[in-house]
Amino acid sequence: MSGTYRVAVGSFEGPFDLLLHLIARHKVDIYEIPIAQITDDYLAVVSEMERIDLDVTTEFLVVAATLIELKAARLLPQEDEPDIDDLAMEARDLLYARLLDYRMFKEAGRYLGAQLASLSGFVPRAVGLEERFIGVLPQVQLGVTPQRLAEIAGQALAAKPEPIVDVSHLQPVRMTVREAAGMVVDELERAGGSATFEELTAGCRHRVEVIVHFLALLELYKLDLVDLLQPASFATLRVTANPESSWETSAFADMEEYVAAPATDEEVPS
Amino acid sequence: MIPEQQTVDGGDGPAVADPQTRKALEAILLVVEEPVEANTLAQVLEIPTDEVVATLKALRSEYVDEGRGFVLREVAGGWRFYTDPAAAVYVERFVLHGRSTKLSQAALETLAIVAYKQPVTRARISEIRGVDADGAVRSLLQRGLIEEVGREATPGQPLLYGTTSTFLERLGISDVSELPTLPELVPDAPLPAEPAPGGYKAARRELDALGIADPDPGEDEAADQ
Amino acid sequence: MIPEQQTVDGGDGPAVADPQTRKALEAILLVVEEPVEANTLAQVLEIPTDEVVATLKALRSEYVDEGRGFVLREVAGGWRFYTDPAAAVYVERFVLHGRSTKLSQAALETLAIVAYKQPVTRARISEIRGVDADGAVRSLLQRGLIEEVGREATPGQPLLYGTTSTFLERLGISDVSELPTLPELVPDAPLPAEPAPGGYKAARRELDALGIADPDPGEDEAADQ
Repeated sequence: MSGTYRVAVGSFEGPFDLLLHLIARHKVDIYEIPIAQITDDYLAVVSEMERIDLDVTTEFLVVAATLIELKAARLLPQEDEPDIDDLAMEARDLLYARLLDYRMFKEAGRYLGAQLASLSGFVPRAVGLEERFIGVLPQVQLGVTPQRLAEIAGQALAAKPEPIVDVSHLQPVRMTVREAAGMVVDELERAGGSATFEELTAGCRHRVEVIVHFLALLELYKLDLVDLLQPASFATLRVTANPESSWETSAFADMEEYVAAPATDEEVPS
Repeated sequence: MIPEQQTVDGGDGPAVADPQTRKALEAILLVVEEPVEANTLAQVLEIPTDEVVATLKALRSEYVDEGRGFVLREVAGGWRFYTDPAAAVYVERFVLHGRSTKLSQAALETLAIVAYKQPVTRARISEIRGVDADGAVRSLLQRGLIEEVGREATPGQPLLYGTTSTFLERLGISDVSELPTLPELVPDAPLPAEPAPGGYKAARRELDALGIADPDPGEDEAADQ
Repeated sequence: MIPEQQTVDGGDGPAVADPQTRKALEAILLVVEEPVEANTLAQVLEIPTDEVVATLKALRSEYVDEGRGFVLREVAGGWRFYTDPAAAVYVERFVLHGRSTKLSQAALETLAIVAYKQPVTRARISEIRGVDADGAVRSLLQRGLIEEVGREATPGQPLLYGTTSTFLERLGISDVSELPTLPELVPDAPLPAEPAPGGYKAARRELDALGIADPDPGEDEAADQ
C-alpha cells in the first residue's frame, strides 16, 4: 500500500493532522485529494497505530470510513445512481470543510506557539507585597461559616481528578458494532426473522450509525447468524436470521470494538 | 553611556517628568501582580492619565537605553515590569513554574480554537480537531491561559471557555482583536479554486445555517466573536 | 546630579561592572520572592562572588542617585528589591485602591483546601483546583490567613502552607480540629452494564431521553419530530 515511504506513527494530533500530512506528501492541493492513494496511505497508518496499540481515537476511524466511502463511490460503475453519488459528494465536501477548518486552527496554533516562544523571555515580576504594606490592608471578611467552608472544600476535592461529567463532550453518537449487532438482532426478531437493510436502519439518525449497522451485519454474517441477499448491485439488501443459530451474546463478545462517533452532526440523508 | 535622567525622552506628553511621579510609579509597579492600567495609576497619584502614560513611556526607554535587566511593557491593557529576554537564561534558573515548558501541539491547536472561537465548548473544540480535547483543555486551564467563562444555553449546559488576561500578557497584546485573522495565518493560501464536483458551497451554507461550521475561510474570523 | 554609572563605587572589587552581569543580576532580582545570596548569584552567573557583590553595591547606589522608586537591599544575607520608603505613601494608596474586603471565590476555595489538606504545597493546591494557585496563595498569605509552615521532604523542597490563628479567629473556631467534617463526597456513578440482546433499543431510548446520545441538542426537534 504505502510502500514508498513510512509515516511516523503516533506523531499526529488527529485524523485531520494525518490527512493533511498525507496530502502534503503527495504534493497536491488540499482540494484535489487523490482519494484512492490517500485512502490506502491513511488506512496503512491507522492500522499501524492499532498494531502498536496506540489509542486510536474514534475520529480516525470515522475519517477512514468516509475515505473508504469516497473511494468505493469512485470504483463503482458510474450508473444513474444519484443517491450514491450525492452521498459520496456530500461526504467529500464535509471532509474538505473539516480539513480546511482544522488546517486554519493548526496554523493559528503554530503562530501562537511561535509568539509565546519569542516572548517567553519576558518574565513578569510577581512578588507579593512587602511586609510593611501587608499591615495596611483592610481586614478581610471571610463571609462564610465553618459549614460553608467545609462544603467548598468538599466540592473542590471531589471535582477532581476528572472534571465534572460534562455531558457536552459525550454528545457524539457512540455506538459500538456490538451494540448495533444487538439492535439488528432485536429488530430481526421483531420482524419475524427477515427485514431489509433500510428497515433495520430506519431508526438511525446519523450516517455513522448506518455504517456501524452495516459493519455489524458483516460481523453477524461472518458468525453465520444471518444470511444476506442482494439480487443485484444497489438492489435492496435483505437480511434473514439463520434459523439454526441461537442468539448467544457470547458470540458478540468476539466482535471488534469499533466505536463510532460521527465526524459531524450531519443527519442521514433520506 | 550617561543616562539622561533629567529629560524625558520619547517626546510625547509633558516635557519633564516629575521626579516624584517617576519614583511613585516605579515603586507601585514593583508591587503589582498583574498589568496595571494607566488610569488606575492616575487615580492613585491624582494626576492626569496623560502624564502617567508619558512618564511610563519615558521610563520604558530609559531602561532600554541603560541596558537594565528589566523592561516596562504595556500589555493586556496595563503596565508591568518584566525581565529583559536577554537575561532569560539566568532568570529561568530562578523561576519555578515550568513557564519555559513548551505547549504541545495539541494544546496550541486547542488554544487557537479557544482564542478565535471564544466562547466555545469542549465538544466544539474536539469536533474541529477531530480528537478529544480534554487533556489539552485541562493543561491550558492549569496554565491560566484559558478559563471557564459561562455555560452554553443548550441542553446539558456545557461549559464555555475563553482566553484570559494572562493569555494576552503572554502574547504581548492588549486584546484578542489584535491577533492576526485566521486567513492571514494560512500559508500561501491561493484563494482556492471552486472545489470540483459536489455541492461544497451548498454544504457549507447548510452547515453555517446550523451554526456548526466556521465561516468561510475567506472571511474574517475574528469578526464573529 | 549625574550618576556615575561607569564606575563601581565602594572601591572594593573590580573597577568596572560588566554590563551583562548588571543586566543578569537586575533580571534575576526582579523575579525572586525571597532575598538571594550573592553566593548563589555567583554560581548561576559563573563569576566570582566578589564581582557579584561589587556589582550589586554599584547598582544599589545607582538607584539612589537616580532617585528610583525601588532600592536594592541586603537583608538576611541576601539581596532583594524593595520599594523606596520615600514612595511608601503612594504604594499604600495603591494597595488600598479598590481593594475589596471580601475574599475572591478563588481565594476562598484555596483557603478551604489549605484548611482541610494542611500542610499542603502550592503545586498540590493547583492540582486540586485545576488552575494555577499562585495568585490566590499570595493573596491569602498577604491577608494573614495562611502561612508557610515548613518544607516538604521531596526534591525541590517546596514550601508547605497551613492556616493561621487569624484564620481560626475569623472563622470563630479555636482549633482546626473543630472544622466540620467534609461532606460526603458523591462517588462517580458506575457505568451502566452493557445491556443484553433485547435491551439495546430500550437502552438507546433511555440514553436518548437523557439527551446523552443526542449529537446536537439544537437539532432535537428536527431529529425527533
